[in-house]
Amino acid sequence: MQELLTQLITGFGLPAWLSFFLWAVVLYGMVAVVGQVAVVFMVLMERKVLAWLTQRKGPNRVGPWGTLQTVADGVKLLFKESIVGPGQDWFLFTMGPVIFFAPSFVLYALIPFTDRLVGITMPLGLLFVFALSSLSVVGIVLSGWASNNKYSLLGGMRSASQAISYEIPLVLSALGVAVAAGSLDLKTIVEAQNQGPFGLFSWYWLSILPVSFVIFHIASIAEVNRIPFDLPEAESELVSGYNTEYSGMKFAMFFLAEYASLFAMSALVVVLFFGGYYSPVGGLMLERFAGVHDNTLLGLEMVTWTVLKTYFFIFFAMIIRGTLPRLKPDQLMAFSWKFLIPLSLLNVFLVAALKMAWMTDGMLLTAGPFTFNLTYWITYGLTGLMTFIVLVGFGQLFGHKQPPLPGLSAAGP
Amino acid sequence: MSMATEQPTQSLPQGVYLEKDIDAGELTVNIGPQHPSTHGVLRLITTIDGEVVRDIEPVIGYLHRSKEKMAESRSLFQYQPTIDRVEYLSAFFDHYVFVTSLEQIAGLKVPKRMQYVRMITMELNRIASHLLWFGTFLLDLGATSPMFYAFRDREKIFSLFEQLTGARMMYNYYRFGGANADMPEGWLEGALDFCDDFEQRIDEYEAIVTKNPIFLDRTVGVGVVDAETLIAHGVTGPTLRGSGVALDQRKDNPYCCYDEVTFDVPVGQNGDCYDRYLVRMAEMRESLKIIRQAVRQIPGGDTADLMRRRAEGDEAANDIELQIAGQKINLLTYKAPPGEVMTTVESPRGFLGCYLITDGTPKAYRCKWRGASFSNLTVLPLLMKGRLFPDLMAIFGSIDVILPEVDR
Amino acid sequence: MVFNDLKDNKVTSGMVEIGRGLKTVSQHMLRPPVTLEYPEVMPDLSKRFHGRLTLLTKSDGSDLCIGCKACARVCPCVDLIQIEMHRDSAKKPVIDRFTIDMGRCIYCGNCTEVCPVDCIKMLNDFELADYSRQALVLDKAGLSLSGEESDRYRQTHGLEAQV
Amino acid sequence: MSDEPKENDKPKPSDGAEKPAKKAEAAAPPPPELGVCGKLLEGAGLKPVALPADAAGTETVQVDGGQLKQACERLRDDAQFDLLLSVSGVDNKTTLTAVYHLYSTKTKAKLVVKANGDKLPSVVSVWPGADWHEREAYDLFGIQFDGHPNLKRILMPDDWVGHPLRKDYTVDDPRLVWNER
Repeated sequence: MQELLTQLITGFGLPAWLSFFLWAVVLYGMVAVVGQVAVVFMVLMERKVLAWLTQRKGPNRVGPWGTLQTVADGVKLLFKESIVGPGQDWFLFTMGPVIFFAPSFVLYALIPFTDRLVGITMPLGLLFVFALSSLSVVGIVLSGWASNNKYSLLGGMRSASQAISYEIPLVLSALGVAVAAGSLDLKTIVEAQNQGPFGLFSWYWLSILPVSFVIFHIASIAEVNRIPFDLPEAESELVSGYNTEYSGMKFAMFFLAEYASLFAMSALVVVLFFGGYYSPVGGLMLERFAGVHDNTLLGLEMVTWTVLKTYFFIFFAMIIRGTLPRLKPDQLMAFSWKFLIPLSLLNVFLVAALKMAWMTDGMLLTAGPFTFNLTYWITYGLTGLMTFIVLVGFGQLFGHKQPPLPGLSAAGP
Repeated sequence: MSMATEQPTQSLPQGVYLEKDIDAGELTVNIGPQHPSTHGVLRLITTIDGEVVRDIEPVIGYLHRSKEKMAESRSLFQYQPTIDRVEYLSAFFDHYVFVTSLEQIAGLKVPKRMQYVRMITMELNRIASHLLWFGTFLLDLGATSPMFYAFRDREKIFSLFEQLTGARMMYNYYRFGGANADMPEGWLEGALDFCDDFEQRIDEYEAIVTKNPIFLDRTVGVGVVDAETLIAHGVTGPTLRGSGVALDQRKDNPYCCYDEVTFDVPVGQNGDCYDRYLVRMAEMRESLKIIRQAVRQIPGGDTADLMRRRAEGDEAANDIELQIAGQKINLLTYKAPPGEVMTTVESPRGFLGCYLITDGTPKAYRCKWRGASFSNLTVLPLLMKGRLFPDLMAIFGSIDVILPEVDR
Repeated sequence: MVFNDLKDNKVTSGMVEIGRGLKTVSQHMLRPPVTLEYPEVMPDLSKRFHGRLTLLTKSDGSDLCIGCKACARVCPCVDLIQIEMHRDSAKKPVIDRFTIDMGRCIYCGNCTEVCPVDCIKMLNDFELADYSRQALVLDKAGLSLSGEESDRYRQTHGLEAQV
Repeated sequence: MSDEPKENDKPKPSDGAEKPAKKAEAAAPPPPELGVCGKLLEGAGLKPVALPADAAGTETVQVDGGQLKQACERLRDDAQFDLLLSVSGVDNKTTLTAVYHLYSTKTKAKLVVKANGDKLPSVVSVWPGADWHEREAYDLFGIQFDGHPNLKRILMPDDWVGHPLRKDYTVDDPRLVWNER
């Protein structure tokens, strides 16, 4: 498609570099549309899931089964007055949501939905993802500052410290993936997970990087500011944190971007640890069981798997939101610096050692798909043992000991 | 404290805020009167240094409805419905205190059956009140689902109350010397059904919350306070029992028929938010115990049974002890004899008292409310000094302040 | 040394407890919702429900109220119930005016309790919202039930018939 | 709805005295004697006046305003009254009274201490919990508590005029016009 655009541009006698910009615009437009649709669905899903978790019905008035609720909300937010109060810096106040909004949606361009349906394929994709996702904190800090509100300021400050703390375990745990797959390209990482014999069980989440997966998932929840890490917008103490002063479309941008980055981060978990677009039985089901080799059909299956897996993690994040209380800032920092970061450093070291031991052809465990091999069992055993020792050992070493829980004593009958 | 209030409040022109140098020192944050977690209209003038709270000054009075002045301009019976609003989460306790004060002054005798009904309703109300506390406390800590579960079960209690009194929150049920009507048929079975159901629900709450590591992080060792300080500040109720003092009016000066049922007074050991949580959860279980025993022991049994016995001509079934309305007084013309008394009751938040002075007119000469939350709130600045800002919500939530009772 | 106290290990016990919480919360997804969709499904209210005030009439539709003003005297909201009456030539009470300001009523039920003729009662009707405060001030026509409705009310609530 | 009110025997005929309760009872024949706590105070060199016990039979003593703080200290230290339930102001039309309801968490005893006057010593140093109660009594009755660390209005707005619970308080504040119907 990019070639087509280039031909079109040059055919009109325009310079070829223009096609690059136009392509970027087209691409971002597509990403934004896909992203918006996903977000609209996710907002409805979140409200429905949270309602089910608490034995309620959730939105059920607007449209059949409440499906148009988020559309109605969006229209409402679109038409609401966007207030900029006195004492607020208009420029920064407006730029905050924009800076927060843009990177979350650009992330969509990097996710490989199939082996062909990728917005941008770049060898350093993983790095670029982290570069983008950490940009959004600038928007939060800006809007927290520009709001001229103490709650917002506190929220922005908390967000900055949280982002700094959780970027590190996030990147370090993804580093394990990069080491195992031997590449930073997201597509190569997905392909590398299609090498083992058992599909689901040979994806990185269990086969060689369980610790990485846990750290990455925790850190990704922290990265998108969801409960239990939603300190920047802690509703009970900071009212709404950095977006207290926002209304109308500016608030909607925060709202949309939060869900967009949740989708992107969940998709990243899928890509890095859950075999991306491959089915849980290894390879693609249509190809293996029906013998289909049509690229369109296979592509559809790939998209289905990616989206299904992604929504599973979104769903999981929603259940977590329904269950867990919120951490305190100091506990959040302590958890990251005292627990996650040492753990992920150790994990990187162990993965590297494992790779040194069983490295073949630049990829770990490239014995070809669907073959049984003693190497796998040894690897599994080792990783299992490693996970156990690492978790338990860290619990003993770094988990600050809590005092013995007090029982209640009853005074007399 | 004075520092927080005496800061100059000059009005700055637009835009000046951002150009001014930000003082790297302390910051005064005005929490409330409208804030998601002040549970009403409490205002907290908080001085913070980063995330550390240096000073905190509660400002109350935003919900002042002059309940005490109202007592002096209305007859006792006219005043009675409005006292449900003193502490609306446990309105039966308000009513009980007021009604008992007058009963003591006038020497009215309350039938046994009525005392049991009062006990059952008050314990159900205690559960309802603790449930609301549980929900909002967890909501303050950031967990959303427990609040909905708590409200779901609270609704069941309210349905029972609605069958009994006709209202879900403002009951106006007790009367001087009795109540305005007997229980509807099958009400006691409904209460028992609720007990059986709620036992499982409370297990679920504990599975979600009690040992959750994040919850432990937020509450264990937070807001620790010793019993002497609490008593000196007049703090009572579960907040005090969390610090290890088994001070419970139901045990010490048994009113109603609390001396005829067996129950424990759970007390904590460390006096932190977690212990206060444990105490309240255990209290709900104890309340269930009391309700079960009371339903078993209530004289006359269920209303249907009593009606049948009366229809069959059983004279004993018409015994005054089995009447629920008790000693009826003409509510229109009743003049209470002169006298004064302070009655206290173990409300879900501590000692709820009503100091009633009558002077022989239909009105009360003076009616003073001693709200448990009023005294409990005074320790908040003490507990918050030097703690982190988010601890404010945990500590404030754990002492269970209800603002209408503070302001009256 | 690390294996013998796994229960006290913060990481493992924490993961187990979080898992237990997630499981308990997830179980609720399978339970039916407890929400009532209110305008379609009306709540099941008891007979004693404190709803809109009403005046019962005799079976033939004539006034039951005797104008004793007891309800007005026990009402905690001062001047909420306003009654004007006179006696006709046969010394029978005639109610000229009977208004209740439902906007100020606190639904305590004091008035229903003191009424000597069981005239003022409370219905299960709680949908009283209106666009103006004046519309909430109900007069005698707005308050009174018809003769049949009053009979039905007395039947369901176990009151004596009034002829 | 079987319990329609009927005219029953009234518990006690009241002579409809408009006088405050305390005075009406104080005039009744056998003059009350000092109870345990009253004797304790007397032993400490103070001059408590016994008042009739309240309807629940709780001992009531009246203490001179100047001796209030010493009396409270004695009661806290010697009689173990460690919990101050409330400080209630009462307007007797002629004087203001502060009523202190005490409770002992150890002996479970109750005591009522009364002190007359519109200028009383503060007992915040005896029971820190008296802080807000005294502020309330000051706010609603205008009783001045000497030595209170922060005696200002608590329930009413800071710029309120008058003390609302006094019997002679009249509502002629123009700000209350909205309340008149």
